[in-house]
Amino acid sequence: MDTLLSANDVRAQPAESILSVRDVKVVFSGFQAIKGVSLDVADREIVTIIGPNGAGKSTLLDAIVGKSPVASGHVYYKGNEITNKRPHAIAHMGIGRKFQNPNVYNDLTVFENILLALKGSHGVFASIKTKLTSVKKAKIETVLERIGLLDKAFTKVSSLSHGQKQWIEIGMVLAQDPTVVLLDEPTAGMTTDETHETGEIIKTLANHHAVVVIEHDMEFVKQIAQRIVVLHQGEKLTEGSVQEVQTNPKVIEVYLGRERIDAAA
Amino acid sequence: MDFLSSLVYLAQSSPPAKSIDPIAFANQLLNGIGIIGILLLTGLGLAITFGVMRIINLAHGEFIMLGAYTTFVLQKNFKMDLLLTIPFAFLLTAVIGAIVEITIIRKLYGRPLETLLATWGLSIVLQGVVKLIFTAQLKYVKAPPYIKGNLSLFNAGGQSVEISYYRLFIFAVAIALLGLTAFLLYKTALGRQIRAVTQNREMTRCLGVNTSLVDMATFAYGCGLAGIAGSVISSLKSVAPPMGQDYLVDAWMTVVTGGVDKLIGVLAGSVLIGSANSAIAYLLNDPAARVIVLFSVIVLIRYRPEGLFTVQKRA
Amino acid sequence: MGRLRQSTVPVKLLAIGGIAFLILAILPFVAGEFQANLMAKLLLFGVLGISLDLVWGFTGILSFAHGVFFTLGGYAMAYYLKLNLSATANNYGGTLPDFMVWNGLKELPWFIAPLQFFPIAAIAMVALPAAFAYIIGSFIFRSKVSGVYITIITLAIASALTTFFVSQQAYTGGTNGITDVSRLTLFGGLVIPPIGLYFMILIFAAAVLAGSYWLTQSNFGLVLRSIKENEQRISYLGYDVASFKIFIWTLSAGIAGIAGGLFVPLNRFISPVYLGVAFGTQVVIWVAVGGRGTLVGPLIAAILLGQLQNSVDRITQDWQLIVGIMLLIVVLFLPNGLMGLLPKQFKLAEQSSLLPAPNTTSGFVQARLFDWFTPLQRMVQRSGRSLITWSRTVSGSARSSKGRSKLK
Amino acid sequence: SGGTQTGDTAASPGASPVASTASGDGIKVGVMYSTTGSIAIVEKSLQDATFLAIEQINEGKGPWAGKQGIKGKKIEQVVVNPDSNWDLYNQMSKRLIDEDKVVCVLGCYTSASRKSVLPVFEEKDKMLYYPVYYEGNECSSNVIYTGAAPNQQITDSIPYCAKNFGKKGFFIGSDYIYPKESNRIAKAELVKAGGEVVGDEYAALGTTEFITIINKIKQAKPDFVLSNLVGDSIPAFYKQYKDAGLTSADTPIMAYPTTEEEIQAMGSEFAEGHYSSFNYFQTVDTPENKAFVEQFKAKFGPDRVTNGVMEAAYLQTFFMAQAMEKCVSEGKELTTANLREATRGQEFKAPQGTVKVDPDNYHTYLYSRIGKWKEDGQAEIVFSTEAAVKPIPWSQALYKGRICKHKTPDDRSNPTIETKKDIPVEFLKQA
Amino acid sequence: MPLLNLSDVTVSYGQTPVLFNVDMAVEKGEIACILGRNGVGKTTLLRSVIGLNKVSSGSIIFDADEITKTPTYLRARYGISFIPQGREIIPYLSVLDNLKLGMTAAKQKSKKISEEIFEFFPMLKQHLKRQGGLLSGGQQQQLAIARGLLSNPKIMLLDEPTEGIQPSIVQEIEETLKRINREKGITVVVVEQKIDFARQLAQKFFIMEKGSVVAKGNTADLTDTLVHKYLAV
Ligand SMILES: Nc1ncnc2c1ncn2[C@@H]1O[C@H](COP(=O)(O)OP(=O)(O)OP(=O)(O)O)[C@@H](O)[C@H]1O
Ligand SMILES: Nc1ncnc2c1ncn2[C@@H]1O[C@H](COP(=O)(O)OP(=O)(O)OP(=O)(O)O)[C@@H](O)[C@H]1O
Ligand SMILES: [Mg+2]
Ligand SMILES: [Mg+2]
Repeated sequence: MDTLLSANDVRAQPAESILSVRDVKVVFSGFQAIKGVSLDVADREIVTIIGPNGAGKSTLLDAIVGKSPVASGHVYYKGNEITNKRPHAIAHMGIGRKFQNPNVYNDLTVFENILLALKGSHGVFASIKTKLTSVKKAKIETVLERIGLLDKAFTKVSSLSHGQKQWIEIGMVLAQDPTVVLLDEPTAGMTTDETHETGEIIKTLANHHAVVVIEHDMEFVKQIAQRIVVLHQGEKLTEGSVQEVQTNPKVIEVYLGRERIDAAA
Repeated sequence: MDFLSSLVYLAQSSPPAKSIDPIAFANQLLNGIGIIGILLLTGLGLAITFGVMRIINLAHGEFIMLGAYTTFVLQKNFKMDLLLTIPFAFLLTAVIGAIVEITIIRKLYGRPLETLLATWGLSIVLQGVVKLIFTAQLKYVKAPPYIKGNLSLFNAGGQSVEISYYRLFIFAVAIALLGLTAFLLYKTALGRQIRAVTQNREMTRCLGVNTSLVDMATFAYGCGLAGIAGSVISSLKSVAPPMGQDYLVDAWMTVVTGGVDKLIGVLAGSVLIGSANSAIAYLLNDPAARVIVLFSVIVLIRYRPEGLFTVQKRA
Repeated sequence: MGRLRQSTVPVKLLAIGGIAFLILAILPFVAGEFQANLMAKLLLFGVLGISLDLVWGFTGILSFAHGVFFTLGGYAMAYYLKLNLSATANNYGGTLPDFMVWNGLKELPWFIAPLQFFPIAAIAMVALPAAFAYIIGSFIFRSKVSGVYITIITLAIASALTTFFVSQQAYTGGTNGITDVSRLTLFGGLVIPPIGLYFMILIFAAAVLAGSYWLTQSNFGLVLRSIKENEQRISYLGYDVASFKIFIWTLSAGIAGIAGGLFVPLNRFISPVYLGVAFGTQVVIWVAVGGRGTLVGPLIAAILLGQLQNSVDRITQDWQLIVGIMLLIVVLFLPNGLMGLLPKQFKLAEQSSLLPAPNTTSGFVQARLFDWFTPLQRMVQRSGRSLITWSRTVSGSARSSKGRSKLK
Repeated sequence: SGGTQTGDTAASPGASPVASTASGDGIKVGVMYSTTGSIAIVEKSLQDATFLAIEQINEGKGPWAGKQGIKGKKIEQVVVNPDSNWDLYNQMSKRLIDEDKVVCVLGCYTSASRKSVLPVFEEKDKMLYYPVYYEGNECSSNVIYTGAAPNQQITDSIPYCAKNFGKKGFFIGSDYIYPKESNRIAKAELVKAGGEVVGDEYAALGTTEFITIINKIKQAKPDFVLSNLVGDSIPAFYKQYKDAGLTSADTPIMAYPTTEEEIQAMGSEFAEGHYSSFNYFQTVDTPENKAFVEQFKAKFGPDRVTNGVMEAAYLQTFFMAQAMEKCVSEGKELTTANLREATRGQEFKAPQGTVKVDPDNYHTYLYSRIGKWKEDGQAEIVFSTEAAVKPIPWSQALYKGRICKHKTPDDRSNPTIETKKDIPVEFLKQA
Repeated sequence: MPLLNLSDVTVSYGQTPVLFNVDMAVEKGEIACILGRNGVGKTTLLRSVIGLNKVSSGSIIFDADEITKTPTYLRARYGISFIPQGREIIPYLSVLDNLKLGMTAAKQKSKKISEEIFEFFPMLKQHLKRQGGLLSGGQQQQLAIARGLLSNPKIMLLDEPTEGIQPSIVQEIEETLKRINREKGITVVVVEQKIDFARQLAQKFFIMEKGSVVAKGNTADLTDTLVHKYLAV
């Protein structure tokens, strides 16, 4: 079966950088949302991005997937420049993303949402010819199972709750099976236990994928984190392990807040 | 394949005016103001119903027509002066607009395409009803006798650069209404509520705004503006049941070209389309001007997808 | 979607379609000349509606310019028929079409001349509108223009082309259009009788309907529907939205063009009236009344509205008013169009199945309306079994083997 | 007020039993004018005039006084409304012929609508009575043209302009076949009269914005303006013309499609002093016209006016009725061939004077007149031919010597004849 | 008498009921939280209280008035303030306009926005002129709460207010909510997923499952067993 499902594989060593962001700036009509950020993500690595609201975390992902234009700087994927390429081209190369707010197809069923995301050739003629093979169906089933929505497979998404839509977002990334997985606040709206569960899924994912996660839930961050990048006002504030970041006074000041640290310590 | 080459024929079919007479050209520029005034006036109502409320209102032209008929009826039966009929035209079309909002539009918020069909049906019905009452014949509306003649700016060699007072009057009415509407929308609490309602009806309701009332008032106001337009232009144009159709496409182009997000867009749109139209029509001819302006609008939308004036969006 | 598709062109659907086809096939023999002629025309209008449904109902691009594609195809054919006539029976001397003579043309313009040959005209009938659509499509769909702005562009196109065709009287016949055309002949001299034309049109309509149905049941149709809802999102899944839009837009224009081409020998004239916004709106109405995204809906609506108009006209001259009121009623009380009436009955039948009732009538779901024992559903019924199978596969992860069955 | 209508009085019992294609006891006739949409402003009046004529025929009033229908048979009018849509003209004419089995059809206004139904009438071999002045260039054996041909409207008016106003003409029109062709003919006539065209402008059909064209007129300083604007463009143009400071004293407008109706719609002060060229004006001084105007107002209201097109719609109904009467009294069936044969050569004492269907080309001998608009919205007739002029469907200024003559009544072959000679003006010799 | 009292409330989407006979009473001046897994009906419950979802049976009493059938905007004017899941900022209105709009339902009309708000949310002051829709998710959340406060409500209903908020602000929101509860006596009902947050904030809890309230009590009694039973995966 597919890589996404082979959880019991031995984790390989992180390979060299697969996604690399070089001094990227993003400007929205005069407002500098990102002021020159660099970031490297190795294969099979989990990079967690944290930072205050409005720091530019989502915008950084936007810049990578071609949603927001990069004003200067470069983005490389497997050594190829992908700066300002069109979103579908970038997605097709193997970069998948979960959006912060559920951005799913309300008029389609859960099944169809996943089917759309399923890895494969996505050209016009290919999609006319594509067959829904049993292999594909099995894969969709697997994904639905994993996000707990198998019994809602043929429900229109519009009649699902907010949290359930979040899960579909995750399901779509799983189905897409990209090389690099970008997750924008995957646990938003989840209960504590679900959050933990999601953490496990992400860890599994990292066995074969490079994963970038944006999160505010520090418990969760601790659970998954290998390397943490802290953004602040469009710039990289610091970078390091959970321990390093959590004790960084600057991070405490702008992001974590004092009491929280006391509680965590 | 033969389209482009034919465009060339089109341009050639009428040779440019032999020499560009400066007086005539200056006149033409002034005439531009006359066209702009009418575009602005007829587009303004749409800038409310579509620009602000996002209702694809295909019955806009019929509200213009209703305004014109109001003036006609009042003039015929009560010998009323055209200027005096304007408030009545506004009231009547606004009331009809309110009724339409309550009975039709209200049921269709969030379903823009159904609104389109409904307003199209409405336009047929309004035309049909007016035809039943007033017959299909053209109607005669008298201009106010005191707004007559031309304002002559200067004379040169027996010719003068001039513009008709009535056109100036239309322009002034249009600008005044634009200013009033802008004030209403951007400087008053009601305006804020109007803008909020159309962007997020549910949430605005949760904030204590009586959205149904605001919706009805806004739509009625937009229709009322169309009514004023109909009343004012009735004495310069023809009054008949299908008359509104002529203004519909132009009004759309005006509103869209300028950008629907800001009211200033409708001014920009009418200035741009009006002056382009007047200049090209002078240099070539009317149909060529129409074709060229329409294609320019397409190109403009292509490169400025949301018109000249837009608000920033975060997708 | 191999298995799915095979089983979703189900016996029932084929049966219903077959019966309808049969009824239409015997119609000209029982209903008289006028009805046959009218039905042929309405079938073509219906096809035009289907072609708009592909771009509007499925892809969400509302176009008022579909009459333009129809008319371009029509002109291609009309030039052929006109030039054919000129050579043999031109009333006004010479081989030049009459309107060119009046407008002072001395010879056939080079861009019209090739159309006197049938193969070229037949190709142009599809290629001209398709190429025009392709150019327009590439121009607008590869930009950020979307939603109502595209609609406005189509309005502008319809409006500009009408003015253009009217002003180019020497080449297009102006407002009169091209009249006085010869009958359609095939294989050098075999004149197609009206009944032959009727069957050509019927078969064409059936083919377009079946083809569109097949197309929209594929993954392609699913992509179209997601473009309609949110075109940005799907590009982050690796789909090039623009090329999908351009493809369906061009395809739809081509279909419209053929319909226009067949319309000319039937109606014996083509004129800019079919270019205009009014006719374009008419097409939109057929789709809306029939039900967007239903394909067969627009066809039925075109026929019903045409017949309605034809019969209401016998009662009152103000039939437009009646049609307008009916339209308002449909919009207010039948939000899903005429086809929206159908599923309810099917829903009843479906209550026995395990699945929640669908509330859309398009694509996959529509397929299921007709055949609710699709493999999809079987798959769900099987899911219990597969759950066990699958949990073995992933037994490495203890947590996930528990499954996320929180909602069960 | 639609559908099939019959007069009130029952068919007189003494009527001879006549075979006709009509079912029931009446003779079915199609009336095809748009009463909704953009052309309705004109066509509704044509329909009214037709209704008046049919009523008079059925009830034996007006010109039909002393008779009862068609030898006792009623004319049963089948009214359709094609909604100003050329596609529907085509469709509804098919319906009238195939389903309603009408004997013939009275209808159409624009050239485009006539062109769209022409193939239907020719293919199904039925007769259309068409009441509108038009550009000519057509000579179908399935149409009886009762409006002016170019030589009955343009040929006299242009020399009149050149003589009375000056040599420089500025031509405008709506952008479609009739105005363009008509202006082209007028241009040739003007050149023949030694004048010149200083401007030639067309406005899209239905336009009501003339600011640019008027500015061009001001710049070109013509002696007169020839207007072939139609429909709702007309009032808009005249109003804006005056509003821009152009006067009828300095630059009069000579127009073809501007009639009493449009002038009523724009307000007579805007037309005062301008001219129109037509076969008929409401002020034509004949007893027939007096009766016509009276009867029309009695039926449709004192506010209503009559005009040339309405008069043509009115008179052609009588041509048709006379022809039917002739067939019936000769014991012939009302087939197209018989009707055609009976119609050609018919004479009728119309409001404008005595007119006749030319047996050669199925156009009509009509008077040629020029009217100057007065402040009451009526015309002072400043020029009129002594008798009706023989129609020539081809402009002689453009196609010298080209005439039309149907070799046999049912002629389906090409009826045009190139004589290459100057065709003299012929008048109707009244018996 | 409780400030907000739902008795026997049933709510459906179309034919499908999602809330079944819910009973719930919130006393004046307390902070209550509603817990439950995804899709159990928490959002639906809040939406029914403000009137966005129709109640098919049962009644809602607020401040001694029956409001079951009252239109939404009047409920807002009576003093119910709703801060929805997904924030629902009016996107093209400036932050300032969004705030001013929040004052529509306030009893005493004032033109100026009280400085107090900026004390609670200093970030807003810098962004007053920007369009609301351009703010980042967390910023919008703060704006939404501020806007809700400006109507001087008697009760605030918050649907997952901490979703997507940075830890320090979560902390602040918690404090702010406590403060407004304490200082202004505003009753607070919060839908929450994060149990720690709920425990620290609220005095009372309701746990929902499958459209019904299955457990309630003081947060002190929110035992791990309960949590495990109703909230664990
Ligand atoms: N399309 C846009 N136009 C204008 N400004 C934007 C746009 N997108 C983002 N911004 C601005 O850029 C800044 C960074 O936003 P971004 O969404 O990246 O923050 P974030 O770090 O993801 O915050 P959060 O944790 O709250 O989601 C914010 O100030 C936001 O207002
Ligand atoms: N618009 C809708 N139409 C039909 N059913 C709906 C709709 N919205 C929600 N539902 C259903 O109602 C139930 C309750 O939804 P609700 O949004 O209240 O859940 P919730 O408890 O707030 O979940 P979450 O924690 O995910 O936000 C869910 O099963 C959902 O599928
Ligand atoms: Mg973010
Ligand atoms: Mg919720």
